[in-house]
Amino acid sequence: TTDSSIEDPPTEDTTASAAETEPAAEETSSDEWFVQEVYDDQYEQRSATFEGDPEQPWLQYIDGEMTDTAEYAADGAQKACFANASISNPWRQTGWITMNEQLKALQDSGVISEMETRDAQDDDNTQIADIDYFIAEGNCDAFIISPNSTAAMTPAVERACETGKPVVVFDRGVETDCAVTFIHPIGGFAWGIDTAEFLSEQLEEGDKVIALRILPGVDVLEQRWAAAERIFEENGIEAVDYFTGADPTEIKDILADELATGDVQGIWMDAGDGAVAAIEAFEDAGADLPVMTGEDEMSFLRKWEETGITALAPVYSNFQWRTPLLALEKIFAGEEIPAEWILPQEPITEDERGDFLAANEGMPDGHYAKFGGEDMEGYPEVWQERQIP
Amino acid sequence: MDKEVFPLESRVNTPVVLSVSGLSKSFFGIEVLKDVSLELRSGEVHGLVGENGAGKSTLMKLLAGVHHRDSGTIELSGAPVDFSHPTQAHEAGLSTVFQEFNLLPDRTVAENIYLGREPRSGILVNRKAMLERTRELLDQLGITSIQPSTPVSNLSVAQQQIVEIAKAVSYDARIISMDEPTAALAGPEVELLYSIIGRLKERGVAILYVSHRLKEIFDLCDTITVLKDGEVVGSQPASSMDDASLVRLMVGRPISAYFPEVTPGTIIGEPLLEVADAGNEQLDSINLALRTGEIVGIAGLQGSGRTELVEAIFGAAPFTRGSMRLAGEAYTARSTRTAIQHRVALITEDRKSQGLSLNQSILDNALSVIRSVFPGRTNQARQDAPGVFSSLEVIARDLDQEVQYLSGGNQQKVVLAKWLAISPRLVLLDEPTRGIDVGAKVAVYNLMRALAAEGKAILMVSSELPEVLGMSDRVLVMRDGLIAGELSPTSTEEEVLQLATGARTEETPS
Amino acid sequence: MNRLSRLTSTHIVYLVVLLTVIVGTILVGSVGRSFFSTGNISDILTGTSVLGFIAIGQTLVILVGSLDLSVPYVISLSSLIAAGIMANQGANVLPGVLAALAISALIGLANGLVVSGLKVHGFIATLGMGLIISGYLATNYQGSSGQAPLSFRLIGATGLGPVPISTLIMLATAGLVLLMLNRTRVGHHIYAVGGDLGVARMSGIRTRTPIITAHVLCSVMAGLAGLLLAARLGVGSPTIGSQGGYDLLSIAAVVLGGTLLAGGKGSLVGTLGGVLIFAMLDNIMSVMQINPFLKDVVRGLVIVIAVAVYARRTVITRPPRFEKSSTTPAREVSA
Amino acid sequence: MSVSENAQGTRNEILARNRSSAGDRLLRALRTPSGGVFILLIALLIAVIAANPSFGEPGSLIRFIGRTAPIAIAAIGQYFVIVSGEFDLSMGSVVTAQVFIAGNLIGDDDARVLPVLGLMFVFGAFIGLINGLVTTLLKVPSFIVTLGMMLALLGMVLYSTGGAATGNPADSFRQIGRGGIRDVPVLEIIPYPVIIFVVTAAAALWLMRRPYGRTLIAVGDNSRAAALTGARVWWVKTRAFMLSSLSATVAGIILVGYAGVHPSVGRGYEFTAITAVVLGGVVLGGGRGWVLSAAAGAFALETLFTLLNFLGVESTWRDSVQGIIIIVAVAAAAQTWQRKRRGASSRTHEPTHPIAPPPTVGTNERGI
Ligand SMILES: Nc1ncnc2c1ncn2[C@@H]1O[C@H](COP(=O)(O)OP(=O)(O)OP(=O)(O)O)[C@@H](O)[C@H]1O
Ligand SMILES: Nc1ncnc2c1ncn2[C@@H]1O[C@H](COP(=O)(O)OP(=O)(O)OP(=O)(O)O)[C@@H](O)[C@H]1O
Ligand SMILES: [Mg+2]
Ligand SMILES: [Mg+2]
Repeated sequence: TTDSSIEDPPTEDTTASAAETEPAAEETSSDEWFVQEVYDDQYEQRSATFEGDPEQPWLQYIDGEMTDTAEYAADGAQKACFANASISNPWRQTGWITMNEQLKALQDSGVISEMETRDAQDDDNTQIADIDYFIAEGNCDAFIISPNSTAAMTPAVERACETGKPVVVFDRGVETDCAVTFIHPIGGFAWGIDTAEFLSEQLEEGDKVIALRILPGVDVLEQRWAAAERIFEENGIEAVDYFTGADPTEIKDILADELATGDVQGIWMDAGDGAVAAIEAFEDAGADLPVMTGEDEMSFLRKWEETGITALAPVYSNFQWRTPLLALEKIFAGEEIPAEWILPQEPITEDERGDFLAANEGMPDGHYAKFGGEDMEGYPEVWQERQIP
Repeated sequence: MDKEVFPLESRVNTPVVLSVSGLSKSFFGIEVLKDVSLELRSGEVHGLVGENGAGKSTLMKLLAGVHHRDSGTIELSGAPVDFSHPTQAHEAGLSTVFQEFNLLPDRTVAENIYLGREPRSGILVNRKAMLERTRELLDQLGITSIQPSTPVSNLSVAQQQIVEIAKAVSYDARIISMDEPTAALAGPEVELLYSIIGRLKERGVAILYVSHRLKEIFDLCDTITVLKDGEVVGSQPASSMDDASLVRLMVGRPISAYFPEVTPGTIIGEPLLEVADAGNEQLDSINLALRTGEIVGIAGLQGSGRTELVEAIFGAAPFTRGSMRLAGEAYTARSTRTAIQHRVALITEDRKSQGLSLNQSILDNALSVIRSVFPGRTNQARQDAPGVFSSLEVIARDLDQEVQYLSGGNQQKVVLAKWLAISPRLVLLDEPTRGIDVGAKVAVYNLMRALAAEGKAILMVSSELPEVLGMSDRVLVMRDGLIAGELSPTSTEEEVLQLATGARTEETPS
Repeated sequence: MNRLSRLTSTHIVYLVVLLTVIVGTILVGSVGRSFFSTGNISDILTGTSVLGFIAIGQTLVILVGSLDLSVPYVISLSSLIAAGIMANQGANVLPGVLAALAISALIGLANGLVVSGLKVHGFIATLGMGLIISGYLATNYQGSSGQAPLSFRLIGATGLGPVPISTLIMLATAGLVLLMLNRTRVGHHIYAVGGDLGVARMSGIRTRTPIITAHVLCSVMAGLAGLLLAARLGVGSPTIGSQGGYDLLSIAAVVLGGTLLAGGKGSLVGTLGGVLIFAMLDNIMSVMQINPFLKDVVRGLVIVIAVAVYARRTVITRPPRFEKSSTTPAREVSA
Repeated sequence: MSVSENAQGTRNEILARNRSSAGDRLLRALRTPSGGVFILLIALLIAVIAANPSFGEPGSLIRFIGRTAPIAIAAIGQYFVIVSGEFDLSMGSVVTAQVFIAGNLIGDDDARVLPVLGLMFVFGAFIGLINGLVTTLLKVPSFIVTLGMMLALLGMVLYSTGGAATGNPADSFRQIGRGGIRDVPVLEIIPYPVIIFVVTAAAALWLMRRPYGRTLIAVGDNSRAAALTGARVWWVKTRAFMLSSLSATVAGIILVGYAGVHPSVGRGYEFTAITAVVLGGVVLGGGRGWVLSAAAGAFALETLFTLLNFLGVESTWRDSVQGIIIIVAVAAAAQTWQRKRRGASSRTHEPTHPIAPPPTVGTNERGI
């Protein structure tokens, strides 16, 4: 998934443009979020070669500018301070479980002594206070920050940088490059391109796609839609978008109304939450099942297999939750790391689906297939039982 | 202050301060006041009497600017006025003590009195001045028992009423209307009110006085105006009237026996309720026996614990020690529910806040006890309802009318009806005739007699001594949470008061 | 029980505050931190400032017997307007602040008019107003926007020792509102209207004025909270108000502070105590690294338990005339 | 035997003669805000059908009723609490909790459906019991009690499940909310939720006419008076809270079927339900309002959303439109109650007469 406020990889210019745009004019929102340059970059990155072991995608990155971290090299176990935005949706919960497993591994190997975590419960203001608390009281040797929102967290991240300790930012970004590294999968446009191209290939000109979006105004989600909408337009696909708040009830209501008035051939989602409800809406109405894109959430993969629909599961790589701690390991060892650590973001296709279902058997519905924890000690119980510290 | 004294005889010659003529008011088609004319002279107490719903309170509200008249004129000292808000009336020197309580329990006496016109220095409220002025005001009126900084909720009901009156006086009014100011007062407080009114008269204040207690009307008033169905049916010097003629004017027919005779065939039988050495935080050493067919009256001053006594018997504020027996069997009223299951009924003193669900229909109110305690008998009771209401002579559109639209007397009858539905053995009545008119009062008295004749036992609390003495077979007098003594109904009001105030401590005829 | 009943609810609130401090000292100490260190105190006080502003306003509307559920949206709107007008220009700070507060006041005015004029229950009136603003925000703002200049951001980021400036501003505002409540006519009338509308009217109070005043001030307080958040975030945000859950939390803080939900009785000082309790609770739980889901459980329980402590006490009882159980030497009365 | 039956008959007749006719009462009820909501609902329905005629087809309508059923049932539950003068803010959390319970405990095992269903009802009743007891016995305002419950319950559920349910429960269970009686003439399908709603509404209507229901309203109107008439106020109110949680449970069961297990199912239900109840003319504070109006309020609200949908109102503006409509509707209702109280409605001043058994004419002139 992606919750409301979610992940993001805004590059500087997009956020800047968003920040400067005053209350929107009449233009459609997607125009506003569309930035050709970034779109082109991400288009390329989808097929870029990633450095590192494909078996460990959480350590892979696209070749680019590297940061020298010799100044942070340190002996002995170090303390990490983690300012988390929240664990209020299944995607973040899954990642959080993974991150804790990674922490255990690094504690065992003597890299990290402890990780102190403060959870902002989705509130920018709380997260700023959390970071300030860490700076004043935390005795932190390094900061990991998963920002709740981009612009608002920038000053606080800058303050963390000023302590001279390494700062690692992941998931959503900030408008400063003072952090040692910023870890994130390719990005929202890539998601939009993958999914919309898939649907356009499977459908014919004039077909109707319903786009189920969570909510407006979140950069990453807007970019997914901005890319997708453009591609649908180019391919002559009629796309109608709705905001659902990720509420399956809402999704069902919307699709019931749509199916009552006409045929729908495709479903596009900016996050997979509620994908099952969308398919069920077709079942309940007795309509032909659509071609669809969801996400790598287990519920969707399972429903996909069960119904045999034509589908694609784009991912917002959940394994990125392992990377920040591993980055710290490298930093404390003084190894150089990418300044912008772009992780692979590969959709799950129908061919791969079976493998992922098998690997994740017994996982709860809210689990994410590309969680990347198969090699860790707690696998699979910790994820199956969803032990959240 | 104006210290001029107006000797009684000269009153008629004092200037007219308020003159009302041709005043009419209807509430959406129903004419409540018709062509009412009235004159009030400085230093005069003008009594305004009439049945429930006659329009007395409405008239006062028109004068006070709460409602707006439809036609007619109001002149203050010859100048026509037209108030649209109570403040304007206050500014013009006319203040009102309304029938309903108008105090904020959580605010202090001073804050209440100066509410809406707090003295200021600069933009800030000058609290010191407020307290001082309140102190002065209370001193002037001879009120010593009330501190300006006490929250009103700490005062007794009577003290609160006194504060209300003080508040009305504080406007430096030339005219004060009082709508049933003594409804919550007894004994010494009434005396205090008399003395306050005396002082006001001395200052030349004109007072418009509404009361259902005819004794007060004759004690206090110089002139009496009688309203009936919104019309003035008589306005004469008090000296030219007596009880009987006044009542005839009010109800439009003579009332022969004010307190009905004991119904023939009433037999005072075995003790039904026996209370022995009972007490709680408010009561102590309560010993009494109540026999079937008997009406026992309880007299006492405000706050003497009469309400607590009936509430304890009813289980609303139970006894914590001692014992009770009902019809020979041990009876512990742990809650009102147990009491009702034993067929004990309590008609509470405050109809609106304790007796009725005002937004519900007559029928729903009448069935409320049955529904709560004996739900199985609901259908039966519903069918009985018309009979009960017709025997109580309730006047309403129909049984589905909401109770809030009924007049006070009819509301009280609804309360009685809901208790009759459980055919009670023991009926506790707390101020059963408070604020209802003569006609309705007689209906209540008749009902009490009828119940006694059926062999029920009746315990009646009342602040109106004539009522207690006129209706009871025996009179218990309470003081400070104790039963101070027992008197026979042939005792005089003075004897009751002596016992109630402690002027005479003991010795009880029995 | 008896001694308890002599305490006012404000006393009890501060006893709970004291208890929280003690518990906090022990718990925070147990993980090797100091409850009274500069950073910790600063964290707690920062927690009090935003909620403090909102709770001050909420106290006023609750005192007049209303509620304000629109505060989260007013906060967001205010932050957006301010940051938008400031646009990173130091010279625009004043216009930005004034515009944000003016718009907030207008919203409060609308709330007040609907509640006092159209007689719509505050719950519904402000719920509806919240929805209206929320629609406006969603339509007109895509994500955070505007930029607060450095001079303005300093308000959110600096402090005197461990005390953030924002907390001092909040306390100063509380002082003014306290003065207003206790020492001005409109303050007295706010209590009066909340206590009994009819009584207030009969006493010559124009009852709309206090209701409207309370709503306007409440929205202005929310506007101030929005300004503070804009200073802390450096940008305006259309979701910052709802993120904090300030609507229900502020009502809980007010009730926790001993103010009667029905209106007419309560104190601002108590409210500040309620806010402090929440802030300390959050701080302690964060230091202890409690699971965020459990934090909500604890908050929920604390709200109910703390209110339960004095809710039972507020029933006015007459002073007892007699001992509860012993019988005083009885005066025999035959009956 | 027949004699007493006869007597019964006349007594009923007398009763009837002293009451307004059923039609009269209905007419009078329709003039209150509680009746007004039906008119609002009809107007909205007409507007929706005008905007999209296919919505008016029986099949569409019945599906619409089906999907509105859970919120209408929740509104009925909330009505019990509001009419007794309280609030229940914990409703949404109860729905979410039940959804998770169903998801985690039933799993794929059909045999567990019934026992877990039983458990869910017990759990619902238990939550209501706690809400009720803390409100009535500890005298904590219900707004606060249920707010605390809302936080604590949701926190507990998310904590103990790690935020995600294992999966959707067995299909046989989900059929309750998803399925229906098929092949019905005209309607095509009667969704089970419609049936559940009709049964719930009928039960609620019946309950409100029972002594319990009347006592509940009396308690909401004047709880002191109700206590003095022997009502166990604490228990009457506590049962209202239990009914509220139980209806949230029913809503949850339908929603598991309709939407599946997800943490956002039930989010905001309390506010929607309260809005629906208030839209139904039920007065916050208690003592007034009709139970079916609460359900009608829910339907009006959902119809409004559908209308906005069909009219193509930009989705971001929908909140605003909803806000305006709520305020206007409730303001209109408030004016009506007020005018009524002031006596504006001439109905309150209709000619009054002594209530009497008809045969004896003029016996009230007893000449006291
Ligand atoms: N605000 C109002 N709206 C409609 N009718 C009213 C209103 N106020 C009073 N009435 C009606 O006007 C009539 C006169 O009422 P009013 O209160 O003046 O009587 P009253 O003489 O003071 O009676 P009581 O002795 O019971 O106090 C009653 O029939 C009452 O129902
Ligand atoms: N100081 C007080 N504080 C709170 N309540 C009081 C106080 N004094 C009296 N009351 C309440 O007022 C009512 C009347 O008081 P009480 O029972 O002592 O008087 P009473 O003898 O019954 O007089 P009456 O019936 O004429 O009012 C009771 O309900 C009592 O609880
Ligand atoms: Mg009157
Ligand atoms: Mg009494």
